[in-house]
Amino acid sequence: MDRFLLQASTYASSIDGLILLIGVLVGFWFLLAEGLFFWLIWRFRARPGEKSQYLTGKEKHVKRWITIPHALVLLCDVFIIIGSVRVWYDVKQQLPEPDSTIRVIGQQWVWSFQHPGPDNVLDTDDDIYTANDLHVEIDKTYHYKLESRDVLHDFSVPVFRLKQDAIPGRSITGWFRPTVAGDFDIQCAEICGIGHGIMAARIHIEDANTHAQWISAASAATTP
Amino acid sequence: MSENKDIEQHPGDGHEGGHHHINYLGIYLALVVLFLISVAGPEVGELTGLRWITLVTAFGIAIVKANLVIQNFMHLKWEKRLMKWMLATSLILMFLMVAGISPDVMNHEGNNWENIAAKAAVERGVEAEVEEAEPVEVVAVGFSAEGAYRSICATCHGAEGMGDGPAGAALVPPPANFTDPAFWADRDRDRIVAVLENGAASVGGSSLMAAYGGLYTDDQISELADYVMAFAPGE
Amino acid sequence: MADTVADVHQHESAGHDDHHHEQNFFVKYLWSTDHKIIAMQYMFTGMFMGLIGGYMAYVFRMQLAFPGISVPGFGQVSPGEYNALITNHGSIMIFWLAMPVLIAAFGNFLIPLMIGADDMVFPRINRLSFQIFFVSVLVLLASLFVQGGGFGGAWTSYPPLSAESTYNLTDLGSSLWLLAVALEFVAFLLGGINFITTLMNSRAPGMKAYDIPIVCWMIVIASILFMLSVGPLIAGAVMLLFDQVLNTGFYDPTRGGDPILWQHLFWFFGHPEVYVVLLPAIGITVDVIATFARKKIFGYKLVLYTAVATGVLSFFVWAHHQFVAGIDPRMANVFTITTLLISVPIAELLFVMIATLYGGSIRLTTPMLWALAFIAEFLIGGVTGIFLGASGADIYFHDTYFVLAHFHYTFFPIAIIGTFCGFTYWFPKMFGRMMNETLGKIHFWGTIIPFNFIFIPLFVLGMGGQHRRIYNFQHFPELAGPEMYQLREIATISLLIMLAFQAVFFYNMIHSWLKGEKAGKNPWKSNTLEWTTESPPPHGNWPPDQMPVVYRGPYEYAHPDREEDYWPQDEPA
Amino acid sequence: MAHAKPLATLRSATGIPTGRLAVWWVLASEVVIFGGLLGSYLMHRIGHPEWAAAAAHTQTWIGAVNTFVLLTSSFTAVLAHQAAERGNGKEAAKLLGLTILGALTFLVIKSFEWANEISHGYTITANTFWSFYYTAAGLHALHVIAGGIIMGFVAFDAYRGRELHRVELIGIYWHFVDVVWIFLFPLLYIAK
Repeated sequence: MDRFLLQASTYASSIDGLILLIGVLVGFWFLLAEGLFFWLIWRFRARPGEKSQYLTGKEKHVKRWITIPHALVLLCDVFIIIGSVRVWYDVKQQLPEPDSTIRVIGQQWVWSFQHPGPDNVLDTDDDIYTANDLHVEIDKTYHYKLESRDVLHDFSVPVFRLKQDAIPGRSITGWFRPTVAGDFDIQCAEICGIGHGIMAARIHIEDANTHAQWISAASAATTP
Repeated sequence: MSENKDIEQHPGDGHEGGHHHINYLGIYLALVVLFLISVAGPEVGELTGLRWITLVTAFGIAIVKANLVIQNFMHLKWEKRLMKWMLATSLILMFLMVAGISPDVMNHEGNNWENIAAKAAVERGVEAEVEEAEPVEVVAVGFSAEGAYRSICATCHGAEGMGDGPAGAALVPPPANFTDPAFWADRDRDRIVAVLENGAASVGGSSLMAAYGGLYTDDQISELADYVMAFAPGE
Repeated sequence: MADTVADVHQHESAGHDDHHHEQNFFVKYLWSTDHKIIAMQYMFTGMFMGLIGGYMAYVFRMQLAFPGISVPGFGQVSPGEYNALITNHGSIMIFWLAMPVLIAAFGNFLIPLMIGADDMVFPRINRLSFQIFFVSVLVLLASLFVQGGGFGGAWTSYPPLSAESTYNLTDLGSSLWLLAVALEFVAFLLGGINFITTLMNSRAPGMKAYDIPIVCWMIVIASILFMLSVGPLIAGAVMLLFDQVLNTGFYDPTRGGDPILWQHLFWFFGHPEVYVVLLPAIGITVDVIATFARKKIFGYKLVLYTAVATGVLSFFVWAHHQFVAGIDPRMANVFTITTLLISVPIAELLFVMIATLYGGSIRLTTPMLWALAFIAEFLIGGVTGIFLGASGADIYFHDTYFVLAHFHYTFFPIAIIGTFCGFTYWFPKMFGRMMNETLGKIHFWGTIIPFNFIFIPLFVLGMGGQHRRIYNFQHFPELAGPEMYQLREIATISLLIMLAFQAVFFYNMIHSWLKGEKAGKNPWKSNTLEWTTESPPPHGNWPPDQMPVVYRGPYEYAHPDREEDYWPQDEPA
Repeated sequence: MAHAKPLATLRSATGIPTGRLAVWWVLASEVVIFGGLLGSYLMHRIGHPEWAAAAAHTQTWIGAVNTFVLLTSSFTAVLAHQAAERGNGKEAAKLLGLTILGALTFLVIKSFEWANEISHGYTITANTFWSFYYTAAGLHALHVIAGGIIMGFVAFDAYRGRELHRVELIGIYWHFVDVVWIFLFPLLYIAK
């Protein structure tokens, strides 16, 4: 996965690891089944004068060929379920203590972000509002409060492997902790009308200095 | 073909056991009595102050009544087991569906989420809504025309109103350039307000310019319109 | 219900005429109660809609690969048109191609023939069901041309986007779309009741439950699934329609409604719906494989039980479409478990089909090629589904092209391969003539190879984070790289090739229909009852005094006690 | 072919007559339609205690009268079935006529009730409780209307002694409509 896309959050690698685990398990079954399938087609192609065999699949020793793989598939499922639930629990259910909290608001067809500002507390007078630009500091744990003003949107940051729908009327909390500095895409991943395709934003992951500079510059600009 | 030819002629023979004698009148009277109890239930509940009595008389009796009708009037009692299973399946599915949905719809908060709007609705109460019928606005605090323009309009129309916002480049038709005299040739303030309020499609323009009347109050729209008008090149 | 009684009521007088008098063209082909004619009506309406859906795919794939060009045969694609195209492409392919062809057309054609009956139990309801379906087609097509354009809120039609015209800007389009879907549901409810009762009650003498061909079972199980799952969505659609036209607030959070409710109601139907179309396709495949491998099905009851298990489980997995859609995260764990469990019966169905090949004498005719391709391609669709069913991985994959490629790898085998498989297999029975094998094989390879070249690049794009329903990727720097455009172009060009090869099929169909080699009663030497009557079967299917009687199961191929390698169900021992 | 109906209709491999089997399947699909609607209502109702204030404006006694009307019509429907079983078509038609009368009474009362509520400003858009109220009761009323019309046809035939088995089929459907109301009554009127 990281060959396609950078892993820029703490849980990106665990999601990729899960994908790899599933890939290996189902890849094995897939290759086995397709291999067997094509071999059977070749092996039992019609030959003149040769009649096919009469097998009902009722006898125990024949049935084994279905029941054993059946049990093995179930076993693989259990591994996948365990892996999946663990990752899910880390990403969506159990939130670590935040260093900072931001609010993300989707609307047709703009992302607006409410940064806590210099005092690092949300919903105070010095909050910094931006549209389509989210500034975060590297190696800090963030909570986001996700809201929507009109229709469904989806706050998706591919490099974080993060995705969450924004629902009007609800506030959904999640977390991330950036690990790589740089500018990356934020996408809207839930169709939200004709402007869905332009609802792009950027996330700017900055080191502590740059971030502090940005905060002071931005709050200076917005202070009346 | 002779098979089963009789079924159409002799209704009721399909039942296992053929004709059955039910005291329909008795069942009807029982239904009426149960019905009277269920109507009286709330009164009793009010007198005694026990709300659960109402619930029991209302829904408990409804279940008993429905059962009486289904078993006797619809003859499910004598129907093949297959049919009973089938109806039971559809009922059970409904219960499971409600069980699957209720954590999200019935509750107003849960693991890392809360339904602000629903909580507000509960808080507000129903009477207020009937009288005022005013939709609640989920507007961000601290409105300023400049801030609104920067955060929303500028994405397409550009910070300087030149129609060169980053998201606007792909649009067909392109976003309006407010600094272009040609643009203002056939436009006035009323039209700008109308477009902000109801979207450009409402005045025959592109549907890409969405309506923002739901997002801002009339005064705010008016301020925003003034802000946009300011881009117009001087006379 | 209303129609049930009224319909049977009038049947006595009118049905009589159908059987005796010379009929003009209108009565014979457009107003017929004959299940075979109705099947053909469904089949060709479905194929026509499939062509429209294919045309839509062509338009938006061109826009994706070469953004901003003027698409030949359409013109420039605006964002609104793009959304309308993808929405209606999805709805058409599922509701107006897969369902009418796989369930209604094959169900209507096969069920009475395969169980040895002369017609469906309620022929006039059957006709009514097609008429309602046809109206739904007209309404849907009309919705594309009204003011504001067609509905563009995706086939899932999530409110509030779908509920308020200020959001979706397609006031009439969305209401008409919803109406068309609702009419289509009514049509299939009527049809489904007909299929179920016919199979339950009208089997030929001697035909026990385990003597019914798998494909009939599958269509009926699918109809039951449909009936039991669609109810809540019908209720939900009424609420959505009221939100649209009466301005109620069922899905409006500020007025005490809840947009999540629709998602649940939709997917409570939407997931079983996948199995509603999957099971008939599996049934067709199983029947074709048994015929051309000259083999008894490996474990008839096993197939049946796993199909039922799949059906039952499919009711409890719906929220895996909504993992990140704002449902309570704790519920996601429950649905992860049920979702992964459903892979067990599905895997088993595929194992059974593969095991049936063992010891066979496989003839690679065109229908058999389609059937084998179904298994090979559906396997890819199946295994990629595991990634999406696991909640942890779905956080990343949700709404990316990985999802898109995954469900095309399931729906394409179901709707397209399944249709071609059944159509080429039963073509001799439907029209009394054989299809051209060479052209059939050219069409097969010309469809299957490009198909893989369309969707494998899309898997890669999905892993690269490309998400769905974006008409132009230039605003997303990570998605606008040249290598990504190359992948999109490969997919689009493959699609063009695949669409071009469909011309071969239609030429083959028309040519064989008119000039093909005459097919006898039983060209494939198959066991099931439909092959014991004339091709095409006359009205009433068999002469009234020669209705078939059944002595054995449908898959007695290569029985050791017999000289021939097949043993028709109606041949006395 | 001498049969007016296809042979398929006359067969009965399950032992249940085809018509009745179909009616039961129709009811199974109706159960999930009403189940979806009432389930949605129930979840909202429990989540929104403030709706009690709106529910207080429903008129329990009108609902009660209507419940009684439907119960009685169900009773006449089952008596019609009994008469049809005995082969007495005229009696069955008469009793079905009474049932239709019950359906009409129900609808008349309902329309007065709605007119009254709407005139007080409780329209379908007043609040989501009222939206559910009108949608659920309206869907049910639609079933009452459909049932009444079909019953007219069945009674017409039964009077001439034809197709007597349909008296049972329409009866089963009618009892189902009754059962739905039995649940709607406490849901919309009593629980406040």
